[in-house]
Amino acid sequence: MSWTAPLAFAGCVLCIGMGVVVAESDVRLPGNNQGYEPEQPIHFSHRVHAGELGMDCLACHFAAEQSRHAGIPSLDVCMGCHTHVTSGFDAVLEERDVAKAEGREPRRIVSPELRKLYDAMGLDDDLEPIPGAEAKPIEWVRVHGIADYVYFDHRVHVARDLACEQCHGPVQSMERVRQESDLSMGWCIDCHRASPAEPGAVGMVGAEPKHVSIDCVRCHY
Amino acid sequence: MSRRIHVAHYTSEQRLLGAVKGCRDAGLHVLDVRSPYPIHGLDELVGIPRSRLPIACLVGGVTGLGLATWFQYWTSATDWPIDVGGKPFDSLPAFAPVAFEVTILLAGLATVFGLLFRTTRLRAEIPEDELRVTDDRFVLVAVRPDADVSDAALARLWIATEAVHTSEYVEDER
Amino acid sequence: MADTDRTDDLILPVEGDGASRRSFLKLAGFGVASAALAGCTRGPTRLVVPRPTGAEGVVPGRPYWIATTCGGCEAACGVLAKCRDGRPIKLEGNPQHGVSRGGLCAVGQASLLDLYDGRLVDGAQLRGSAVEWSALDDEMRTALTASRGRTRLLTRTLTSPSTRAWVARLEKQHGVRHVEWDPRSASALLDAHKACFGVRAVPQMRLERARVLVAFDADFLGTWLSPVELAKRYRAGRNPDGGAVSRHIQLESRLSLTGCAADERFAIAPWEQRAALSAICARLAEHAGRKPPFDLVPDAPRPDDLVRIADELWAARGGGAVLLCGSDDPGAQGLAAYANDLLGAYGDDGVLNLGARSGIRRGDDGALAQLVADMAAGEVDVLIVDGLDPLYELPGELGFRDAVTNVGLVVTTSAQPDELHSVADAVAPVPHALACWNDSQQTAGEYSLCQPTVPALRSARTLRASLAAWLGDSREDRELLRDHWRTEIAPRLARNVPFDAFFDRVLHDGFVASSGEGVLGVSLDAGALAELLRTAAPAAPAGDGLALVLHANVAVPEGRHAHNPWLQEVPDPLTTIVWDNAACLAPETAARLGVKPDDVVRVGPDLELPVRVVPGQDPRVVAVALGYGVSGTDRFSRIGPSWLEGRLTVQEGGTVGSRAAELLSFDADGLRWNGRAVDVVGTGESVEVAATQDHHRLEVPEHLAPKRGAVRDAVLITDLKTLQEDPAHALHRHHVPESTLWPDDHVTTGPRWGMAIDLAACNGCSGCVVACQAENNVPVVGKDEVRRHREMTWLRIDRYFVGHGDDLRTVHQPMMCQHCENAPCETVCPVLATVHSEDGLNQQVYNRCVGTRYCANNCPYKTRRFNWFEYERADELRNLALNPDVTVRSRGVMEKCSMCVQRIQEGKAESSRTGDPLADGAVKTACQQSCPADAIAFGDLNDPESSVAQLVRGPRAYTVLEELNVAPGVTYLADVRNAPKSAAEKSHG
Amino acid sequence: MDSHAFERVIDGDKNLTQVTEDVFSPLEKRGTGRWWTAFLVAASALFLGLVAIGYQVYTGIGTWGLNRTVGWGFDITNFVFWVGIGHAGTLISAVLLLFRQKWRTSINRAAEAMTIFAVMCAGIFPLIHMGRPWLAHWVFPYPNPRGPLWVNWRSPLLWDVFAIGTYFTISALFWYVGLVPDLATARDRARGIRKRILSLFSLGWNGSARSWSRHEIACVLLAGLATPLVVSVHSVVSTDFATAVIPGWHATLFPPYFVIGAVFSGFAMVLTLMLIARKVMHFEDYITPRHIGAMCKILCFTGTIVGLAYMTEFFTAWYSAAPYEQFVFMNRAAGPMAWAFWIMVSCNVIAPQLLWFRKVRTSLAAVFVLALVINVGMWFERFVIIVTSLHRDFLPSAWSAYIPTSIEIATLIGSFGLFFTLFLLFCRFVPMIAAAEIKTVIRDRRASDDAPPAALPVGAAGVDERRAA
Repeated sequence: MSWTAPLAFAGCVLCIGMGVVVAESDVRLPGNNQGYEPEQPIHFSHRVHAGELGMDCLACHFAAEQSRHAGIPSLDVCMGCHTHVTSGFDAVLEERDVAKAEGREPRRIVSPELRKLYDAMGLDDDLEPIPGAEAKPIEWVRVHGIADYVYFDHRVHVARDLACEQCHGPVQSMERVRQESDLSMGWCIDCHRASPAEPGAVGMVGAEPKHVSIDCVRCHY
Repeated sequence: MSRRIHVAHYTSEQRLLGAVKGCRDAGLHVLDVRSPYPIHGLDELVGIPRSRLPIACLVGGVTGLGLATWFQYWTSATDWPIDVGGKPFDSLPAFAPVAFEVTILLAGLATVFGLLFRTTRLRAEIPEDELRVTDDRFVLVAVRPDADVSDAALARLWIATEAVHTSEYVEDER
Repeated sequence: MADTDRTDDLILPVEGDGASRRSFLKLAGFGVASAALAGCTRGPTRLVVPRPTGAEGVVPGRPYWIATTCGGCEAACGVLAKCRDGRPIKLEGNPQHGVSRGGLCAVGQASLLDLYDGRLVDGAQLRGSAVEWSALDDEMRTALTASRGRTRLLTRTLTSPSTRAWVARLEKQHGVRHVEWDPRSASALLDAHKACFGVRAVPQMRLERARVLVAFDADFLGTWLSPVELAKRYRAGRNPDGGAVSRHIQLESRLSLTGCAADERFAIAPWEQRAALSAICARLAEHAGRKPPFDLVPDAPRPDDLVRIADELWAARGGGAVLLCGSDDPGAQGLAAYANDLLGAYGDDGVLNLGARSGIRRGDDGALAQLVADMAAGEVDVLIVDGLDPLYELPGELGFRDAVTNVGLVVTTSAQPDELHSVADAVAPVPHALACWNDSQQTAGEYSLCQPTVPALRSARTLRASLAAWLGDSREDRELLRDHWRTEIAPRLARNVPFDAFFDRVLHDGFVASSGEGVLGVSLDAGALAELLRTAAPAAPAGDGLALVLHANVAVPEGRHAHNPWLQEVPDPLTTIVWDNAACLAPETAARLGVKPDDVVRVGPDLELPVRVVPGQDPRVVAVALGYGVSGTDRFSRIGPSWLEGRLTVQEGGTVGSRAAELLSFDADGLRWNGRAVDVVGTGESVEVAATQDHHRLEVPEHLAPKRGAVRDAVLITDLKTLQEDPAHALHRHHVPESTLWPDDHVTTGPRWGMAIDLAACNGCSGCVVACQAENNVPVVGKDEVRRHREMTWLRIDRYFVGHGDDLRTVHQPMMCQHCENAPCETVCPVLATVHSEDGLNQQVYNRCVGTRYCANNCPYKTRRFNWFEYERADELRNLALNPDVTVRSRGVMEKCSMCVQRIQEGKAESSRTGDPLADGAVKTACQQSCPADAIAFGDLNDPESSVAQLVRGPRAYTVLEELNVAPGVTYLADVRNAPKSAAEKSHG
Repeated sequence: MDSHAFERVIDGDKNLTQVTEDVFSPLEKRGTGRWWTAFLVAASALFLGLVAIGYQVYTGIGTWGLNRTVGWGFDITNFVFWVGIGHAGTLISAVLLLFRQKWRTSINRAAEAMTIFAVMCAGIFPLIHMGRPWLAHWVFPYPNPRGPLWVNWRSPLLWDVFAIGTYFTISALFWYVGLVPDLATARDRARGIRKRILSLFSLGWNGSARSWSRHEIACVLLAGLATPLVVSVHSVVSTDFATAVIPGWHATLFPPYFVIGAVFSGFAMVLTLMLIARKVMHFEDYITPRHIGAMCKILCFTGTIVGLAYMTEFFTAWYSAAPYEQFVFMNRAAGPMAWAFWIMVSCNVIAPQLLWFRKVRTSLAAVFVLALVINVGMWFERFVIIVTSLHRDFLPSAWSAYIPTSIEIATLIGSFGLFFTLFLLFCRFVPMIAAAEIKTVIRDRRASDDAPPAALPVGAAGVDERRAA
């Protein structure tokens, strides 16, 4: 009985099978950062801001409407609220109770995380500028990174009323932002193919525009 | 049930062919013939059935042709049609070369795999006295059905056919 | 590419030092730096660094435009600086600007890169060491006070009115004498106007009015005065599709871009100019019934043609005729002025307007000579030099080098360490035009403002601020400027508007113009003219000698542009060489001297140059470009890739090209560029000059020419008369009906982007080449790579000679990816890295490309460019000029013109954001935008109303290599020649 | 070329034992000094090539003399050259098998090996000519996370991938299948580790009639497949040029022209190798002057057809009245690279005409020189087609020249190094002559030569032993 050939066949089938499995399954290929959830220099909670407080994404990431980048807000955007809100509400209530008990005015409570913000802004505990201190930028860790030859344009997607969650996942429930989608080309293409062309859209293959363009130069130039 | 296998060695193709005929005349059943090179006309004498390799080859070829043509059409015209140089998505004439090559490839692979499947043993034990088969010896393997042929007749046969070496053993039949 | 940082975010020059650059990072705000963190399993962590405090109007990733003024040359064209994330990344012509009207030349485009030049002087220097500005100011104040009356300020023509005001104060307060001088001097022109009309000014040239334009050695489309403005105006007077077309006759000794564009062109030697002009003047005077107030110069070349030219001029007199003269000979300029006066060119409707005279040339050669004489005589204690490097720009025979040693304190404002730095006691570096406040006055009524587009990258101060500081006014530069505008300019231009509103409006627009300057009535002073003609005329060289013609190249017109790698790598549109200047000889001259192209010849005593052969040049001259041989340009020695057989762009310690300024001559009447008699002898050596073109003619070599097809019909030239009378057959071209074997299953419903390039308008100025380079991050590859024919420019200007003798026609053809519908490149790419987009673009996907180069081989136009190496991007500061919207290509990938697809996508994205449909002209390609001649139209071919679709339907439209049926998306409009009128018509004139 | 021309396939009155001994004993001895010298030279050339390739891949394609106009030079010239070399092997093993040309048996094993090595040499070039060879796998249509993004089936380069891949696979399988019986011979002569290795590769071959029958059918089938394959491979290679728009490339003549050119160059290379091998390996009896003569006739024939193809190209250009086409051929013959054209014509068309003379055909030295000349000529043919067509195409502004760099020359040398290294290893470790096939062609004459045995060797003891066991 001969078993060379079955072995060889099995080898081939295995190779092809592995290829298909890698392509189709959740096996992460190099460069795929799906699930990336890095520590940030300030523990900024999207769950609190976008979830509990129900803030609109565009309130801070306003550039997404006008630019290809959504943009990380500058610190003065944070200061818009955090000039007034210097700590969690629980801590404020507690201080009020303690102050009441001690019969004094409640003190300003500054949470350690916001302290980092004020430090970066060069502000003291009373949120007054520290003389000589310059505002320093915060070095956030980029979560959603795409290759430098891919030009993704937030503005177009926002203009078409795409929900941020569709790509970024349930950010309102994330304590720390996590890369929800794999951001692979296939993932982009799948969505483009599934999305109907804009009314009056131009340049679709075939007589009738079928779906959003999947031209190479849509993203690569 | 067991049977007795007789092995006889010869030094030339003619003697071997003579021996095959002699065995058959003597009532021995020729199981196999081993030779350093292919000997034409043995197939009928030894009773080797017609090979089905050509069928494997054909099946491989047809599969290759179909697979390659379909796959090229599917990837270029169905899965992701892209305008390449103004050519139609289903540029069938342009798909011909690859379809042809894949046809040949699969036909060839099917043939070779078929051959290997039918003929090879990875851990073959070649009996010490048959080592010269691949050099200049011709070996005849025959089986004596029951006791129709006497030992003496057999010995005469080997002498008559100019065998240079003989041996016999008992094989357990499954 | 995958592992490089995203360039749009890479704002930080990582290895840069100096506090200013670091603070720039902070100001610039949004940026990403890459850092490999230990123990991280997901590759390098990328940081996002938003600016701590947001800047108004700056949205990360969104471009914004700042109207300002180009600092590339004195022409001071209006530009819009495209900025991203706090820095300018591209300059474009300001379409509203009164002078440049949207055009921008190569030098202007490339001046952006100078902003990011890391070699410039940072901060004040005194006697070789860096000092605080206050220390320099103290020194200067003391010196100015001490040297009362013995201080000279040597500048180029100062176009900034506010600076002039401070110069005036300086003159008044300290008795400083201000000397203006221009390396590209128009002194002869100015002096002639001064003598003849009493106005020392360059008139405004309204070339759009000209019906007959005769130019003597005036390269007004290339390098003379204000080429962008003049090209715009010239083009406005030449519209072969229905409008009027001027007759342009050029008489010149070397072949210039303007000569290439002319309808008729004659090569005359520099010493023949007076005779030729004199013959024209005589004929004009004969028509006018006057007697010329001077003795005619005999022996005019081609007398019959000159008479005909004069007749043509006369027929268009009274507004339609003009004679431009770019000569350095005051006598010739005087004759030109006389001719123009006879023709009524200075009249109300005339082409020339001395009322709105140009403010961009005031230089006085005589004053410079006087200055040097004063210095030599020890009468100068303090010399302040601005914008000039006399040691480089002046010939040794003038004696500046010796004279300057007699000066107690030499101050230079040049930020580029030039030769003057070696003798300067103090350096007060000026900032780049894009990083400072400034203003400029182009003509009497036109002002432009210049504002910073980027925080200061180095410590520098404008001349105005320096002068003010030395005069004790330490206000901020912006205040100085505003103050001048408040007191001097606003009252004249905006009497009824509050100043702040006025100033803000000018800042927004970039310029302001008064509602029309009157025409200055002039009358010719015949006596002065006769006097001018008594000046020494250029003489013919004795014996076999050649007359030297020194000229400026289009790309590197002056030494101060030599430090710009973009400009150095622009192929000269006449010789196609890069990174070098050459001795240009007419073919017969080269044959006579027994030299071939690339042979090294000695011109004059010790200038060694490689030979280029230029048909159409006068055989009695040798033409050499100035602007090369600048010390310090060996910084580019390693600009190309370094490998086993690689050669340096320039040897260490050497220079790019050779300095020809030594051969300038200075006589009693000023600087002479032309006419010096030189011996040209072969040295027996030869070098490999880096040129982008090997074969220069449309005709194939004679011994290889097939019977039919000796001339390649890439460029079609038609005759204006034929075009007007029988437009259908203007091109003599057999139209091949489009036919295809394939079913057309790629129906698209949207736009099909296409381009139309008017060869009648294109003059080869190469502004588009640099615009494309700047827009598309095209790398500079160095001399060796170009020598190996590996230039990377996506857009090249093909220059062809066709015909011989008087029929020689030099044509320029911008050639880039033709975006063929049936693109041969696409079919052959194995990995689908180049395919067609739904809107008709030939897409090149760098990240998919594996680099087989099959596409480039199969491109009939050879417009594809391959990244043979990882081209140099080591200069982090210069990388700030990269366009963040275009991928920086890595080695091993193909690239080519994308029709500025990033702009198309930006246009679409904006249209999608605002909901307004994309209008025709909303998206402009970089080349189209910069073209001073408006030769390039871009738009949707499927929209019958679009400008490009209308051009494509016109009678001059053709596609190159139409017979290949590749259906290019780029259409060319045939060159048109307004041929001389027939003999019959001539007699009428 | 019929077998009647051969009274005997081999010389020297060999019997089966002698054939085995002649073919296999060199494999069992240590390498000769000559072999080691040749091997060291070849390996050094290979090393040089590897260094050159390493440097080029590390630094960039710019280390080759290519430019914006001439995008292919030595790389694809070498590729086509080596693919062409391979064709003779397949032709000898497959086509001559189908035509039952018995003389092929002496040379088919080596010719097939040459095919495989030549295709390996050829395969290197499309890989390293890529700007980013580390992404070469993108030419395969495998499922990927990019959409998936497939490949361009319209590109002749992709056809090349499949053609060369198939050609290599089928050639290697054909060669290996044919090799099995001889490997078995080697196995049966060997001991120890060598025997175990050979056992593995000989797949338990025992020479049974059943195996022989299937083996022969498989060989015929593979030959039947390889014959159209070999024609298709160079046709596909020619489409790299023929489907392009470049004048000088754009010609329907190319497929047959390339195939015949390939056969021509391949036979020249077979001759070169065989003339060396018969001397070095002492195979004078197996590779006889009759073999050489037969191959010379093929060379003469194919060389003349190649000359006809050259003329046809010129005729087509002239008759087409297409100025670009006409110019390219004028330029080829009289332009700046005319020297390459005339080298090509003299080596490929004029030189082989000498083979009409029996005297030349029978002079081994002359044949060897001619074979070398033809090898050079055929390399230049590809160079001329590729470079002279590219360097001056449509727009005169883009015309340029091509000067190879030292790196390219080193890479070419390296490819020869690889070829000869592999071939020399093959000579040492694999039976270079198809012994089993030779035995079929000598059997008629040697049938009764063996003396009959004097007495019957008794094997009864054997029976007993086996039974006992």
